[in-house]
Amino acid sequence: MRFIFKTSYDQDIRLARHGGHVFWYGLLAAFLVVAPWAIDEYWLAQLTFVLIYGIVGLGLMLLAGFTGQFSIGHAAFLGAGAYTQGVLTNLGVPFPMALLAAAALSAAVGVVVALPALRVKGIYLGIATLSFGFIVEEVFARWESVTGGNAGLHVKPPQLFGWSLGSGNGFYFLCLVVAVLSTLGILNLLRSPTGRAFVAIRDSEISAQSMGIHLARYKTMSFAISAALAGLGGALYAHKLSFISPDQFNILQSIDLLLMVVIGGLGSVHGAFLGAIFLIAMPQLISMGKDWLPAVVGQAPGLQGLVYGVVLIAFVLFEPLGLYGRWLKIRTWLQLFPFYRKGLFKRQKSFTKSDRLR
Amino acid sequence: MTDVVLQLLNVESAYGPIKAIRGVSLKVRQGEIVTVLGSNGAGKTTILKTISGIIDPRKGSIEFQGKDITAKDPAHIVQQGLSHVPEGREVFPLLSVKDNLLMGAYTRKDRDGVARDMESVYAYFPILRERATQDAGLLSGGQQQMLAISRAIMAAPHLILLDEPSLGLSPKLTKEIFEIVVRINRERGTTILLVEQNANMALNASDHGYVLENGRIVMEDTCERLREKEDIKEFYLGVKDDGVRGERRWKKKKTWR
Amino acid sequence: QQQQGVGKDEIRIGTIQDLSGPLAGFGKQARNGMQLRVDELNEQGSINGRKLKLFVEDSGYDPKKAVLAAQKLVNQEKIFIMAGHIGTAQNMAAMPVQFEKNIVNFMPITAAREMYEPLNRLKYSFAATYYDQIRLALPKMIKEKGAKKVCTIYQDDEFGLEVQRGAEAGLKTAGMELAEKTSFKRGATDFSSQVAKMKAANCDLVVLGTIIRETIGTVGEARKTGFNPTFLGSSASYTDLIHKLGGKAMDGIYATMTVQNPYTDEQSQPLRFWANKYKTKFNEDPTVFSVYGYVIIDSFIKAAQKAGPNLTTDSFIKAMDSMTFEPDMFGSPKSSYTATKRLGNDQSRLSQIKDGKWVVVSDYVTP
Amino acid sequence: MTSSSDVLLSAKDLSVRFGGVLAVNKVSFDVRRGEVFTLIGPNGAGKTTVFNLISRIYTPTMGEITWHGEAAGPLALTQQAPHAIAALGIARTFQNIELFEHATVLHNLLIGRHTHRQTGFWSEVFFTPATRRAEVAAREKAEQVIDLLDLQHHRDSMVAGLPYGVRKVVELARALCTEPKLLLLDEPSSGLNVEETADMAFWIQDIQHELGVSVLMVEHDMSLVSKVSDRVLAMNMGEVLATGTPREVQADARVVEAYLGTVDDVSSLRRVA
Amino acid sequence: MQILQLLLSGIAQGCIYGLIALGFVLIYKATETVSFAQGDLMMLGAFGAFAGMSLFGLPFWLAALLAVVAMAAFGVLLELVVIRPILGQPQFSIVMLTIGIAYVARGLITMVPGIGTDTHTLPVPYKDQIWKLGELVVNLEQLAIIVATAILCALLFAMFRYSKLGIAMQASSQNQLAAYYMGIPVKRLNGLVWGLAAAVAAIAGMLLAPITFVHANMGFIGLKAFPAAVVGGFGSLPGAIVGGLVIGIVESFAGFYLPDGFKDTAPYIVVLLMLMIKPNGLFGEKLRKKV
Ligand SMILES: Nc1ncnc2c1ncn2[C@@H]1O[C@H](COP(=O)(O)OP(=O)(O)OP(=O)(O)O)[C@@H](O)[C@H]1O
Ligand SMILES: Nc1ncnc2c1ncn2[C@@H]1O[C@H](COP(=O)(O)OP(=O)(O)OP(=O)(O)O)[C@@H](O)[C@H]1O
Ligand SMILES: [Mg+2]
Ligand SMILES: [Mg+2]
Repeated sequence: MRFIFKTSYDQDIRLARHGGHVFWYGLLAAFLVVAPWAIDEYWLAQLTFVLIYGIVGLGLMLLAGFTGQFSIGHAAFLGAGAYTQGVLTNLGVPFPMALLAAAALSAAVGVVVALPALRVKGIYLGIATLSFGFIVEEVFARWESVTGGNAGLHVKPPQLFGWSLGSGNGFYFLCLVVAVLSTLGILNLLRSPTGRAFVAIRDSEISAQSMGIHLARYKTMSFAISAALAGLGGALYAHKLSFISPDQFNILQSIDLLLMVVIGGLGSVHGAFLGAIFLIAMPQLISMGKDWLPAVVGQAPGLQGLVYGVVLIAFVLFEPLGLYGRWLKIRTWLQLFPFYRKGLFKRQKSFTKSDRLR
Repeated sequence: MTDVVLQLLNVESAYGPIKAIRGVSLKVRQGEIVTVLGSNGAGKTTILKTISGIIDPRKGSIEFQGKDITAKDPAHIVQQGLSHVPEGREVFPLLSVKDNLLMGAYTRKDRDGVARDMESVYAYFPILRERATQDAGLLSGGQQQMLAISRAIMAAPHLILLDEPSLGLSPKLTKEIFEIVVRINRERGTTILLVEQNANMALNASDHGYVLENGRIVMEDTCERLREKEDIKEFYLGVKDDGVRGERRWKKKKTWR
Repeated sequence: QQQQGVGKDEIRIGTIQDLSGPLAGFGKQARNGMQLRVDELNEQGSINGRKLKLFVEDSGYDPKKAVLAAQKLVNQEKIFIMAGHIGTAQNMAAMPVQFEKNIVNFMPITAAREMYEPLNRLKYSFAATYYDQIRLALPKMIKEKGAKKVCTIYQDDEFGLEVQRGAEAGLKTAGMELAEKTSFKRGATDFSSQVAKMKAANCDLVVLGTIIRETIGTVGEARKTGFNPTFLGSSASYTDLIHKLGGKAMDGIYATMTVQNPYTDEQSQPLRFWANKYKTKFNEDPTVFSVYGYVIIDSFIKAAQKAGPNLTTDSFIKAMDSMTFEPDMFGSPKSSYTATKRLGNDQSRLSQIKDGKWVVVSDYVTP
Repeated sequence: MTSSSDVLLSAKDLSVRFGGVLAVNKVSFDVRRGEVFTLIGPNGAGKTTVFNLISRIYTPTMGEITWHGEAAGPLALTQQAPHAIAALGIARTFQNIELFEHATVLHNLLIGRHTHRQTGFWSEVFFTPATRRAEVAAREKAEQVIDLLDLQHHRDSMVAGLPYGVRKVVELARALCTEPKLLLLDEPSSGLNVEETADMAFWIQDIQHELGVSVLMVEHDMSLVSKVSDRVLAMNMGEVLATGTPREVQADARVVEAYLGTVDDVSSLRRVA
Repeated sequence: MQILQLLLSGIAQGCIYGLIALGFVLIYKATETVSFAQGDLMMLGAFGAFAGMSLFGLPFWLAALLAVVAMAAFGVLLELVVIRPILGQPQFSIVMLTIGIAYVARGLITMVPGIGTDTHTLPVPYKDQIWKLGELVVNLEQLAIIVATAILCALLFAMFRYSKLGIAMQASSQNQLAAYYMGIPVKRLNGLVWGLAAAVAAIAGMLLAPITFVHANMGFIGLKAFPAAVVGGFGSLPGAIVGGLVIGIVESFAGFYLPDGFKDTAPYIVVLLMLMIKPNGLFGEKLRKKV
């Protein structure tokens, strides 16, 4: 067990709380930097996807986990970023500019979505975002002169200072840099008044308001930041796939994104990346496991969906706090070892109250 | 003894790693009003919640009318004839006042009895009759408290657990509530376990009292005798306006530990 | 340098199918068809001493998963070739991964033009595109039926658009224009307003950019409201499910096709034999997708044989670029490939549902 | 008469109707600078509703609320957006406790500092030295309030697990963190025992005298009311019954009839042996 | 005439949405969760009836009855196994569970060899029958939906408004803790609700089968029923029907009079407009917390 004696307020504010943090995150950073040489190409591609989805997850986490606004149409922002990036890159706009434009345009779309979202909560908000997702998807499909419509859009590999980043390693580092910067930005935001305002809105709108928090402004801001991150992720996604089409940004994608943050652990920044790891690794694990099963089961179509569903159910049942929650428990257990008491993590009986009055 | 309605033996409950009550034993006899006093966070609410099955105790056992109800499903416990007026009202906010009362009588089958009791709670609290069709969530704090108490009465239980019934009630109504409690106790023979911050009222209305500190029972006696104790006077009764403490800011240490 | 995916005694073939998404049915059939041919070869012999090994990945019809699947097949399983990958967007997303490692994208199961255009030495495509099917068949139908007003209803995605564009191109050759075009979103179940629109436009020939349920839904709705134009679908609606599900109302509709549906009580003896063999092995009736899968592996085997014992991507391409495949028992036309012609053939036949069964009603339509 | 410069907040002819219920009916009162002004009245009298009108959760059907806290002159509160109220210097607590349950006590207090935010969005994203300084300053302020209200023990506990009484104090602390000119307290002593109520009385006096904050309070505990209030207004059924010093109001026959009853006589409760 | 026919098909389609939305509202009213599995329960119900008729050769009515009963039992079981263990957790967890259930249901059906990946017809006795009223064509399949929807709606409405059970269901959704304090068997009621919802889903599935066919992905039509429920006001049963009709009719007219693409987005545009004008839908009560 570690006890920290705080001697200054600054200590409360710092990102790394103690030497252990510095050590472990340093190790992680070191691994991420040498990864292209340490692991093979296939795993690196997976890692790249994890970073991309982690960025998107970070945005959704901010919105759903910290501000308490659930979006079932987040793929629309992903798409807005991807298309902006695709179109601009193909027009020859330099990569960094295109990336910023992608984030900015998605943020703008986020602000538009926030308009109806300001007045509604809960399931109504869910359906509002879902509807918006459908409409945006339709726009991608219909606005052929720009998006190429259903035929899709080829995206050229990114170029940075005349240096092509299309290939595995270069692109991986690009994603890594964007992911690290976004994470730091979000962490900073969360330890400042803006982040606290988000959390306040999540817990009680009425008292947030009476503390002087402008609900509309902060909700809109939350949507905008969230959308901007999704847009960034989308831009990288566009390059990674090098081909985008409207149906890649449909409701299933949105649900995947939502599942990602829930499984990762709502309300934690770690959760966004843990969820991304889950989302990307799961299908691979399933297809690896297939060969171990008898052919009737292993080769049957639908197995993937079944396993996916079962895992999701298992998570909600046994670890409602998601992967991050599980990790916290393991950590506490290790720290307490050998003094761990049995009932420590026993779940309390708990009871719900109407969400309609909040 | 057969006339013990409720008996707690060495009960221990916790919220996660935090123990809220430690080894609490208490007894409530048929037809009695028993009160539990204790400062903030002493664990009074936790005791009541443990009795009605909302929290499962870590240790110990709870017997109600001779049957073991330790860690049973709350709905099951209520059906045995125990009714709980929770801390913080807990009305059904989107149901009408009348439907709230009907839900109070959910476990009852006798329609006539329910109708009669409905009339009597309307008589206790006429405002509820006035607002019978209004959503309960829109009542004022005190009105919701009246509703919460009435709902428990509607269940016609053997034992009522009352958690701070006077919370947020006007002085006049506070007294009326206690009068009603005493009346129910006398007229219907309902046994009552009462948790209350208004110790003056509680000690006067009850037969037997327990004092709880930090999750442990530190004193137990008849109310008559409790009223005379110095510590009780000092910490719970306070007495009128300037109180015992008067303009003294420092606190005296409690002597029962 | 050692050629990836070709060992001393095995050749590794990869394929990506939809086994859990909206096309799970087709994906499974295509996989079974491929497996059937692979097993046949391995039982009866080998390709220059090498057996075939098929690696199947599931994309769930999701381009992102397709990329990862391709990564896995190419970099992990070290496949020699990618064959019969299903879905347009999925192929588009996966191809760069393959091309980076010099892996051929062999006969993907999608009739999109991007599968052979723009020219790439690693692309081979096999069946007439929906565009070509309709472009060629429509003028013939117009002439035969004396149609005055041609309309179209199409699925609002790349597939449907190809049909619609094919219809426009075909009409151009006949000097006509579409009188009405309506669309619907994938998964739609209600076609009443589209049909009402076409009825209001007095259409007498309707081009169907529909797949199965949509075909039945549209035709059914039309019949109910007393609207009876000539219906012409593409090979996407050429499946036995149309008449099995739609019943009598489906009689009379036309569809283009590239291979024949293998009915188990088929007239042609070899085809009947094949269909029953499939049925015994997989315990279900074969469909055109089973045939696609089978034919793709069959073509690969032929080309790989020709490439000789030193099988490399280059030698395979060299062999393919002078290949000609003769018509087979499934009724596919003769097809040929060169270094610049990467679509085997652009021809299709017309068939019509008569008495609850698809019947071939024309020979290959040539321009 | 009071000169108008003494008045901090004045309500004139306030009325609000919910469907058939006239919850507040032509209520007028002034809160003077530096005083503790208490609303009493039976349950459902409309006291909380008056608070809700001031903090703009409801809009009055009729009447005016004027705020004299601004140097620029009087301000019609009814024209303000709900979130602007805190910035003006009006903070409140809630009868049923509305804390941010999934945050620590310290965090709750820091949210109370929101109206004093000086940092911009981008400086927060990059966590510039200025942001860091602002954060440290916010914490210092919160710690002062923690010290004042003896909350040191609970600083890092989650609100969800705190006992009722402590939450009441945390709510008060959060409101104090906004550095208000006027503090609205809705039943600050409910759920507290005698000893804790005495603490509350001292705190309210400290807030009034040491911090110079005016207090508008709703309270049922008459011992607390008489101890800390400068003036009391009694309401019933949405209307004003009486205004005056605590003693005057408690002596008013109508107030006794509607609100106080015969509290001190507990003999009716005793069991006849 | 044209307009009437469009209106008619809009109404018919609207009733389909309404019927599915009814299931959403039922679950929502009684548990305050939104079930994303409703569409897939519907699919299971349809497959159930299909299995009864095709595999066991039962007559339609018997198969239908069996399917409804089986689905009700399945709903109860589902509640027991996956929902009860987390009863009391935030509602959102249960929403996630229903998404998981939907995946599992779809996956399981798809895995059934020879059946799962195919599309099937449900040979209902009134298949393909039409009534002609002058030039108007009324489809019997659609008529069945309209009638069934009306009956179901009335029954459920009565249950929630007048029966002790129905009120208790609402009570436990509003405040579970208090429901326990009242001795309401929250768990048992919850089981009942899920059973009921599954039964309603089965009925919807069978009524829908002649129109959409029976296949593993038929549940996706539920996505259009969400807008219907929201337009009506999510907690209101009559709202579900009216919302469904609004969506159906708008869709029908948008398909005919507006450019391509509007038919499919019209429901969503309607929802967004609705939420801007009347955030709680047509019949939704305006809720505000009293502090
Ligand atoms: N949900 C919870 N999670 C964690 N700890 C809790 C929780 N509820 C209560 N506690 C702790 O348990 C102890 C006893 O609380 P309880 O509510 O029983 O006190 P009480 O005597 O009823 O106090 P009050 O007079 O304020 O109502 C307190 O120390 C409190 O911090
Ligand atoms: N939003 C609302 N809709 C309908 N009625 C309301 C609403 N808010 C308050 N009321 C009614 O207005 C009256 C006054 O309520 P208020 O909460 O102001 O009472 P109060 O004086 O604070 O009482 P208490 O001491 O019990 O808290 C009550 O009868 C209540 O039912
Ligand atoms: Mg308590
Ligand atoms: Mg009040």
